[in-house]
Amino acid sequence: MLDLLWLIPILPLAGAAVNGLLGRRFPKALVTAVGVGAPLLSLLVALGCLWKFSQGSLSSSSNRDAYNQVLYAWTAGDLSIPVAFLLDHLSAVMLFIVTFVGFLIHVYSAGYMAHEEGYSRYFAYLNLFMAAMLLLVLGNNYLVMFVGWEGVGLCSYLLIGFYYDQPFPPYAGKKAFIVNRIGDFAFLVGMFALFDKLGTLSYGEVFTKIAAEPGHAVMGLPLASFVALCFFVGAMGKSAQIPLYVWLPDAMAGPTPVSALIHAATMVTAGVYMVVRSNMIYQLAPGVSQFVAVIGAATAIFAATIAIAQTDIKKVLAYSTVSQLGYMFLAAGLGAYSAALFHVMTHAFFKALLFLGSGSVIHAMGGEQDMTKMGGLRKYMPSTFRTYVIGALAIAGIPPLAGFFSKDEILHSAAANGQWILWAVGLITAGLTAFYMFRSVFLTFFGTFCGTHEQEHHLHESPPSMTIPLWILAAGAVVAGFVGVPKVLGGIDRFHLWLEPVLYHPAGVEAAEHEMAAGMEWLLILIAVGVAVAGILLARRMYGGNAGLANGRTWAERFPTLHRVLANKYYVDEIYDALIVKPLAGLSRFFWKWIDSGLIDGSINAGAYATELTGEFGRLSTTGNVRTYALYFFLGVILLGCWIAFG
Amino acid sequence: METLIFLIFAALAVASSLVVVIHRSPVYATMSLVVTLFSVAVLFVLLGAPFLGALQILIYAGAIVVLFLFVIMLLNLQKEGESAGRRRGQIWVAIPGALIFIGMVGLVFWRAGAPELQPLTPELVSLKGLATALFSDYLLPFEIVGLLLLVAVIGATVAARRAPDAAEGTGLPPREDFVAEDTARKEARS
Amino acid sequence: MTSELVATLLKYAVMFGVFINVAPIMNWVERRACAYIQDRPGPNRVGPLGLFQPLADAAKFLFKEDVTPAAADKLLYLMAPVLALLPAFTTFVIIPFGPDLTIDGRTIPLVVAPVDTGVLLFLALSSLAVYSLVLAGYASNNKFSLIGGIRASAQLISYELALTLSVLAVLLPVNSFRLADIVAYQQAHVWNFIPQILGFFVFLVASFAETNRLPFDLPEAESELIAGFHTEYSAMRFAAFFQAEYTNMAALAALGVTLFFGGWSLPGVHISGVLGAIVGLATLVGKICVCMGVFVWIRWTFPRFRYDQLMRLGWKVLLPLSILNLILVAVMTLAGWL
Amino acid sequence: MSSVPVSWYLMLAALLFAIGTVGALTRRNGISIFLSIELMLNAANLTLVAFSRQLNDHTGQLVVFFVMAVAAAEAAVGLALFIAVFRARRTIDVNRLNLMRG
Repeated sequence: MLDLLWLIPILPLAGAAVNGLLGRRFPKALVTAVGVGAPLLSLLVALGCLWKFSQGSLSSSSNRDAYNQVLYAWTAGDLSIPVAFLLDHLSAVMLFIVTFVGFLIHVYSAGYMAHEEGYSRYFAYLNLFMAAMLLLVLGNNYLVMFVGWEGVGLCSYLLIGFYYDQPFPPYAGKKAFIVNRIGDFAFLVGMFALFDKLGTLSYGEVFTKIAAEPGHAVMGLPLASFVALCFFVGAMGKSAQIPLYVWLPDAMAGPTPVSALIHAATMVTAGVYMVVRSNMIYQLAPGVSQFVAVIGAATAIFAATIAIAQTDIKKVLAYSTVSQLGYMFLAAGLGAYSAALFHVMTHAFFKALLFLGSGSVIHAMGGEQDMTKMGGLRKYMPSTFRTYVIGALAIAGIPPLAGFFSKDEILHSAAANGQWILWAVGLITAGLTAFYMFRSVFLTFFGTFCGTHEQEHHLHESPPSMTIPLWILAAGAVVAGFVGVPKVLGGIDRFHLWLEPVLYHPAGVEAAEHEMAAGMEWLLILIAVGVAVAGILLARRMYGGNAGLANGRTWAERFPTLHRVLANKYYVDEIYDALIVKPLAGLSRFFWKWIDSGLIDGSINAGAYATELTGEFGRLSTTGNVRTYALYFFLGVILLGCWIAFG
Repeated sequence: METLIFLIFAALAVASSLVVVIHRSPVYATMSLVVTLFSVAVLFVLLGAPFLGALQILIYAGAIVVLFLFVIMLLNLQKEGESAGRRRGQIWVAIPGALIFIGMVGLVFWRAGAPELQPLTPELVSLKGLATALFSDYLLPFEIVGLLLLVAVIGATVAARRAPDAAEGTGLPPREDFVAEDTARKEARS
Repeated sequence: MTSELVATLLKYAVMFGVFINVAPIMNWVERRACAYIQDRPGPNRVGPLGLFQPLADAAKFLFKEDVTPAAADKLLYLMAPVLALLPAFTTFVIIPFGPDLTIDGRTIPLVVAPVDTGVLLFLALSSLAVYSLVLAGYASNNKFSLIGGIRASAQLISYELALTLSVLAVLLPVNSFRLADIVAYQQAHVWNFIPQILGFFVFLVASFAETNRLPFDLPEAESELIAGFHTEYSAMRFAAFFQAEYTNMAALAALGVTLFFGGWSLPGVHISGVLGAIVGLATLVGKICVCMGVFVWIRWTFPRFRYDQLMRLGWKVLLPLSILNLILVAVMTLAGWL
Repeated sequence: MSSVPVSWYLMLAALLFAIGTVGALTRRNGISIFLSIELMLNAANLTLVAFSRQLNDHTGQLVVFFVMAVAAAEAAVGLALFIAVFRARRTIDVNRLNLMRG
């Protein structure tokens, strides 16, 4: 079974090829069959592989059971990189998330996109994304990962700009692509440094060598720190951390299932996956790790505050995603890699669920995304309402839903490391999360309908192809947390044990974690849950009931400056625009007008004019009359003869 | 005796070749060429190449020039008219060029001197030696020339073929347009 | 040197005598034969059986007015008949007409020009015959004549290939261009038309075309072109064309019998000396006469080809056949069967 | 036996070649140009045969043989082209066949 591993990314790739090349001529049913069938097959193969893998590895806790599949060597000159797949405990988790959530979102898309133009194009992109993401996850070296990394970036760009006939989506796609370039550049630099110093990019060899040879240094930094920093900058781009998060909210211009799959559940977690995968390097670079944690925490609270003031339901979820990604990096920076990945998994379930739920709402509203124009949808779409609330409870961290366990573990690790400031930030963020999530719940599903008459008439529950994935994801959001029940709650933290084989404990880096008293842990848990419940209640107090919207307005008017700053997302886009985009554009214009048009084009045009002038004289010799040419020929012969005879 | 023959036929060759070049009527030019070819064939025989002499008449006079005549008659070509103004200058370049060429060759002989003529050997005259060389050392060129002739046959057939609809078949504009364009061009020039 | 020259002149005189008389005799034979074939008397008033009719015709030609069209190209118009006679009276110089004659210990080959390139020379000279037709057609400045000239040039080029190839096949087993060697070869073996019947057929058809005889007389088709290239000619110039045509016919017939029917030799007859020369010459003339008879017989039997049929026959039938014949003969020669 | 030096033949060839060249350069009728070129080829052939005689080598004669074959091919294709050109333009005056004028 395991030797079928290569099939997992290939199947969606084949689906993408078929739909991309032939889809326009296929009937819709066939496009659906290919587009959904490929991820289904991929999921089945993945489940088979995981089953086989877990059977062999549950008994032991070493990484020796990792399954390596070398397909071929990617050779250019002396450079030879094996294109190989690796199935170990870490990639197994990601493989499960990507194939399972991905498949559900494909099913959901079949319903959501049913009436859209470019149906086959959409599925081709989505399948291509699956292939790239699986390549990213399964690669056994950084280069293969990078190929997948770029592939998902490309698909993200394509899917954000899916509605290319509207003005904003292509712009958002470009923005995502360009911002990601910055991160990708750093990632590349990190890879170059690794290859330059260690001569390899395979995970295992890199980790062994980097720990064994601490002497390497790049630009004054130890190799591990330099690479860790570069990789984290890469992760900043892909996983939307300060300061490169700006693309993600705009990415919501794509179709909602895409937002769910790419910009919530899978692609944006690639950065987290990479940091966890490189945990050896990060553990060797404690300074960078601390930096990661701080950035993560800052991003978490920063995005959460913005989310409070948004009225677009997808924007709320987008900032929520940024915020939750910040949580993950917080955990990763604190060394709680299993907690980070745990949150990746639970977040995948409930954020996908929330996005799909919002998609269901938008679908019913006929494309309307503004929450202030909704309200009271509870009675029109019960399934969507229930699942959405489950998702909101999960993300808010209400026990015993999935989010509670993962978020608790992160806060716990902060506290356990003695990073009380970070803990406090995380806690506040948790409260804010609960608040803005239930703000959206109350605005959307409770109160009275504020939209137009036609929209009200149009309101309906979504088709089964959309609600069934919702329910499955809701179930996941409920139970996913139970794989990581901490010891204090009577569990054994199975998830942590599962990941143990891929977590390194380099010599000389002592475990910072202190054992905590059980009572202290209980206290912390109660505080976290209390804050979450307080957030929910505050939301209910402000937005609940029939007059929720008006109430909200009053609150906003009470703190006008704060509201304006938050609603405008701290003016970050404007600041970037003024600090980076405008000067760059000015510089480009200078290069365009003076250097390119003037200097370069001018010199080339001068050459062209010179050629033309020469030609104007030269054409006098080509009379088109064959006798003239014969004469030239003959004179040449005579000259040649003279040269031979007398020269 | 031989000198006499040489002188007669050399003079004939030069005179007839002059007619070829000077005479305005293509038929006269062609017939003069036949005379030239015949004279050169005689010179070939004098030089110990009777086979080539016969071939010269058989191929050149008997086939190639007949083909020329055939085309001249098919196209019903008449005498060349007065040449159009500015192209006449070419002759004042061509004739000095030709004189320089002859002078050059003459100078070479003047400087190098004429070598003694080798006695004619039977081997040189014998057809057998020629044939043996042709079909052994020069077999490949011989084959290539055969191929060349085949290609020429096909090419000539294709080129001279009248397409069912000539104007459309060749992608050329209809003949009337060509003629009109030509007259317009001529008018523009004058 | 002098005696050689005398011998050559003498030999030429003999052959000239034979070939100059072909035209008038053939003229009578042709008219009588055609009359016989068409079941009518033919010329029978001048002399016994009309035998003196050619003489009367000759007298008529001599005294007729020689008309030159006003628009004709004078020089070429006058040259054309002369050009017609030239190859006609030169080609037969390579035809051997008897065994080698030995007089005073000197061997005299009974052929006017005993050159190495014999057959080739014949072909080269006969290929010049076309010029007279083409020039006559052009110089007359008459559209029928012009078409006749064009037809003649195309037809002669087309059939010369087949003719040459069929002659080449005869040369293969003999290994020589000399017609005397070919005759000797046939004396030693068998007449060539037996092993090379295909080549003979090609040669026959091609020689009809080469001499512009029916069924290939397209250049002078009376009913289409009103005598074609010699429409405008009259009197002696017309007679010159007439003479040239029959002389060419005779020369080709001589070549044909030499190549395929043993030339001057007869199977089983080996006479040398002056008697041998006389017998040889008589045999050759006899064979030529039979051949000419066939020419006449065919002329009045077959209808004329259309021009496209003529071309198709030449390029698509005779040429492949002659190549096939060449290959067959080459294989047979290599296999030692010849 | 032979009293004519080879250099005479070569001079004659040069003369014929020069005449042919002048013809090729000055005539306007395509056929006449062709005739002049044939003249030049013949002059070249004459030199080849003369040198073959002088050097007592068959090679020169063989080259003449090839030149004749090539000339035949050239004449066939060239004349076919003239016929085609004449069909389209009603002339083979090379002065008027100057569509390629720069």
